[in-house]
Amino acid sequence: MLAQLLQYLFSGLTIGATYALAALGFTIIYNASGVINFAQGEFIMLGGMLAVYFTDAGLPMAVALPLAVLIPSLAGLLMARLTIEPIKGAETITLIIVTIGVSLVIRGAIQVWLGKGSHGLPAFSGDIPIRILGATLMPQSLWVLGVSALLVLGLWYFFNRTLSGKAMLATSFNRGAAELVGINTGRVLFISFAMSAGIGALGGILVTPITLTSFDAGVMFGLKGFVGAVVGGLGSGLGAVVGGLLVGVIEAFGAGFLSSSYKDAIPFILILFILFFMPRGLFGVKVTDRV
Amino acid sequence: MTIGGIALAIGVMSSAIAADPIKVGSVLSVTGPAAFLGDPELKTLQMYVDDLNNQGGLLGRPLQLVHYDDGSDANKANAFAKRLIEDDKVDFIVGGTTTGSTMSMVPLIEKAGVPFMSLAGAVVVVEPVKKWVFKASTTDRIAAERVLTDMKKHGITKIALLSDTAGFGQSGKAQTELVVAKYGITLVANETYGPKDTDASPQLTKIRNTPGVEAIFVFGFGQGPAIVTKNIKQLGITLPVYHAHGVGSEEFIKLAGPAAEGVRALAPALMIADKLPNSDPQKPVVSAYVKAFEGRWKEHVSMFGGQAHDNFFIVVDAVKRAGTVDKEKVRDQIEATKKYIGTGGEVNMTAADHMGLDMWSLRMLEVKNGAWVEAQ
Amino acid sequence: MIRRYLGLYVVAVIIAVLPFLIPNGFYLDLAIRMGINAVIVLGLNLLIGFAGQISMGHAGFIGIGAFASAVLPTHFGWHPFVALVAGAVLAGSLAALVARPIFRLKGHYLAMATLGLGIIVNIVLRNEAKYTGGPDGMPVPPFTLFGFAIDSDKHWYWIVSVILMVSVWASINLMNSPFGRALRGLHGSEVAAQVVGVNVTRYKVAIFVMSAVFASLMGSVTAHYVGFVSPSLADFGHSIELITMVVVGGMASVFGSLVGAVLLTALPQALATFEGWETVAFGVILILCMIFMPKGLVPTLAARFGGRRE
Amino acid sequence: MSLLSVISLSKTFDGVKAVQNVSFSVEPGVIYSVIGPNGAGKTTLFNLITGIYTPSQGDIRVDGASVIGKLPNELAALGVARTFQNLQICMNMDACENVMVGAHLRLDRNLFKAAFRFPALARRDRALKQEAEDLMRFVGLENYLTSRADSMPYGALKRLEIARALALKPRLLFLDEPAAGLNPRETLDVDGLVRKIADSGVTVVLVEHNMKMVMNLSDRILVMDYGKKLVEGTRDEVRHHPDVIAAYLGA
Repeated sequence: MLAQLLQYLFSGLTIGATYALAALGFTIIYNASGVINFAQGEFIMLGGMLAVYFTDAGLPMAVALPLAVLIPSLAGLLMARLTIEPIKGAETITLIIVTIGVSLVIRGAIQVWLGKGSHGLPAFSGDIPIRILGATLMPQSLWVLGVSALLVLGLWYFFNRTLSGKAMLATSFNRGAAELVGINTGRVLFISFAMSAGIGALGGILVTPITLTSFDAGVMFGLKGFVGAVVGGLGSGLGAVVGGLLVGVIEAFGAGFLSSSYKDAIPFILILFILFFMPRGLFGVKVTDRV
Repeated sequence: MTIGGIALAIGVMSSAIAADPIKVGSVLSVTGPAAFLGDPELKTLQMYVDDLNNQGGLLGRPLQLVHYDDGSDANKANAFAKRLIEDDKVDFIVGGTTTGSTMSMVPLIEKAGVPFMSLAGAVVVVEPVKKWVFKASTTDRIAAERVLTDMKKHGITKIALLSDTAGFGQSGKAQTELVVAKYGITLVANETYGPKDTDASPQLTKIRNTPGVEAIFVFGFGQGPAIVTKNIKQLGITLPVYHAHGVGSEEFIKLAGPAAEGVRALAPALMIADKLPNSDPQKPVVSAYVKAFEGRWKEHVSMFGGQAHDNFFIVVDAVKRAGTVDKEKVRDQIEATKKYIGTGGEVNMTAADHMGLDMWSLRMLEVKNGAWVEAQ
Repeated sequence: MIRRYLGLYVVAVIIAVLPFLIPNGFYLDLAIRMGINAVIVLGLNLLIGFAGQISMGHAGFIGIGAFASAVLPTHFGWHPFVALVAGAVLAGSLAALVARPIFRLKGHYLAMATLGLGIIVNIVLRNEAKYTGGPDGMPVPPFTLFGFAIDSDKHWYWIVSVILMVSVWASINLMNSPFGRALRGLHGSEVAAQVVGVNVTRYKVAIFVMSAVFASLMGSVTAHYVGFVSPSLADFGHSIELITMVVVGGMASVFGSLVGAVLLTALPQALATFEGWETVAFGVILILCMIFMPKGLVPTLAARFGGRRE
Repeated sequence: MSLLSVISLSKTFDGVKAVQNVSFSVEPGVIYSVIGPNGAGKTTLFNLITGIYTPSQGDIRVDGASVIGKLPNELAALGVARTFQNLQICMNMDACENVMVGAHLRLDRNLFKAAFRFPALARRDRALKQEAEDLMRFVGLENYLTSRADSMPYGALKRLEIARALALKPRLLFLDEPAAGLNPRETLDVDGLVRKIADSGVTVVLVEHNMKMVMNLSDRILVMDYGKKLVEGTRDEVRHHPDVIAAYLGA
């Protein structure tokens, strides 16, 4: 029984870490611009697919992987510059549609360019499972969890200890005030998109050896990441991480104990309950409308 | 060039122009989740339509392929079928990549009366028999029976079924549940996974902890079975693993890596073309298809493209025999197809059987040293 | 006051002459699909455009209606009309049940909740294969009324046209009534609407339920017309398609809904020959529309040419 | 009996005491002003009385009956109307429609009858449009009868809010800084308008910074500072009260 529980936990945490990275991407962009970026999942896919493409093209990992992070970051920057900045301040729904449009463009272009097949990457440090109390853990899972944890720490440092990070936080609290004190909120927008895209791409690369990837892999990551971000409370970085992990773990336990047919519904039932009973998510801040 | 030569050339050209093309309609899932099925299917059709046209067409008329992509959405398939029938006025239709797409087209096709060769997997396409609907490709029931036969032969009586939640797996699951008792086998675990799932270890852990499981039967296609296979290895499960007919491709071995070793899967002869003995009746046709496809598209063949090949040539042969594209006559000739050797096996249609394949048309393959070989 | 209905007359004329202009049954089929989508989009626009509430799971309600019309007559022998009503009641009740808690939420939270609702409906439809045929879907028996089976496209064309005309007329009326003003008012300023006595939650719930019922009814119509249903009707992608129709046509614009539905129903047919690039093309069109006409086609054009509102 | 009684009212936001133990009552037919420096808690007081916030402590009574826990729309049904310091105009609608929304509670709001435009409802709606236009003329918006709200200048929108509130046919009208942001000429007009409203029998409660206007109009005045009641009384009592001079006027 313990082995079984542990197995579900490993499995849930690994996949949950990717959701957490996706959720962080949502959060960073949401804080900087109030936009829910439905193209976030595509950056995850882009990372995985580009890593496969560059390694297949014969580039060494040390070159291929940074490239597979850099290019999506640029794509994120481009997205902010070309599609989000021109309609700043538009209605929520308009912004949602634009990000969906971008996700279609990215997905469609990759499908035409790299084809419709599934692809994998070799695991970074071998395929020999580690046995812990009867459960098995893949070394690649440690990579996913480890790098995610480092990323979260790095982001915490960035937002709380560096000037650019603080500027971005300030913008999320009050755009007008941030502009008054001389923060370039346009640049904040660009940085947030590039960062989110880069984080997503990195996550995509890390999980590809476990999960494989294909041109449409981003849809699911995007949706689950969004669920994670809302579970944690939109706008809260800690919430995003906890929410993402929670979605992954609950999914794994749901598949194991309840019903594997309905496991995909479980995160969404969870989100409805959370929204009904704690509408700001687990860590969201209460905002009072000022009239 | 002589004047006669020029006249002849002009004559040939003008007759080619004058002859109305025979229109081949097709709705395939070239994008969306079923894209890796629809893609080789379309490529196969395009290739052979071009081929036939280079050889002078069919009944002296050129062929024209009218193709629409349903994006793996059954509702779109229905609209495109309408377009093929009403607007393009095609002579026959090959396609409907998925069962959902096929079934959404069937009511229109039956009403309009157009010969229809489906490429979908589920048995509902041809059972009950529908006047205009044929499919010369394996059904999930045959696949289930073929796997269960093999299990029985190996003395396996208790199995775990793991099927995907897409149409292929769900229909396969239903068929397996239906016929399993016939082979004296019981399903002691019955789990599913999503076609886009990235991890199936919770389900497999559950299977591992179910007492008495002697083999795992995975019913799915695409990347899912590869992930499942990897997870099985990772969890240290050593039970025999059987896959249905959705994985027999080079891609599967590449994706699953070393975990694929020893896995059994169903596939048509096409997947082991180069290893078939020369005495095998399917040898010429599969070799020719592999050569043509890989030569033109520079990628590995898949059984799905092979199915498109078989279905397309069955209707082409029927048109040749009928000597016309009259829909009723072509339909009758398709139904009269006998001993057609395709990439998927020998097809013998009757009024009661619009599929015409038996369970031995699928070969039981095994991964040995990173390649598919026929299992002993 | 009569000018209010001017657009309606134009629509009526188009509907009346269209059957004489179209070359074959395919275009009739396309017109019927446009009509069905137009009614759904109209209902959704009342919710999104007029009341300012997002629903990203509307396809779920279409799925409920469609499958009610497929499952109940097939497995339980219900009369198709009763099944259609049952579907609408189910969709409406489900909407009412979740609406109350949902409508305390705003913006993105609401988007998330409705998205989740739609996905849950979709998963149920895919999993209950015994009744719904699972992912492959199932055939639908023809719609019968007073012993007549409605199974020709011509019949459906006129039925859908009448539904569309009534919906347009009712929507115009509704939005220019105390009920409609209260809805638009709470979109403009929720607190202002509240202090003049509008029970905002009740109005949001009412319009959400109404648009769910619209969607369910048209889901039933789709099911009977096509003769086949598949769970992809209830897909997230379908929900997005509908929202896109609302936004591209024009939020809070009755005729924008029609234009959006017509254009975006035709677009996949127009892009069908693009072979692989259609996803990209669709995405680019969405982005350009939103950047250059964020208010949508009809309001933007109306503002440019004469500024007359509907 | 007082039309409005506020008894020991307090409101705390995350430990910040925005309103502390404030009591006062408003008699029918008067113009009652609430004044005080920025941040004194005047708007919070309005939000509490009109049901937008729930008080932490104390009681609010309209016609002697407690209205604690009632939603703004329920208060509207009791004849309580208000305007806002930060404009709350529905920019997606016509000016006239904004006013018509104000009459919401007096109309048949049946969805079905509206959709099929029952004749009685249609007639009533046409009459209402006339009524709304009359109200717009009453507040001096005769030039904006067919305007869209988003095309109107700030000063006109402030009046539009008043017209909308009047469409409710209120007994008690709360005006939150009706003259803020207006030039002296416009302020004078608003001064006259408030007087006209009071003369028509509506009890007016006013938050305003323009002292000239307050002193000119008010029957009684409540002075607040740091969320507390400083002084309450007639114009003259307030004008000459040393605390007021110290805390407010003198500063």
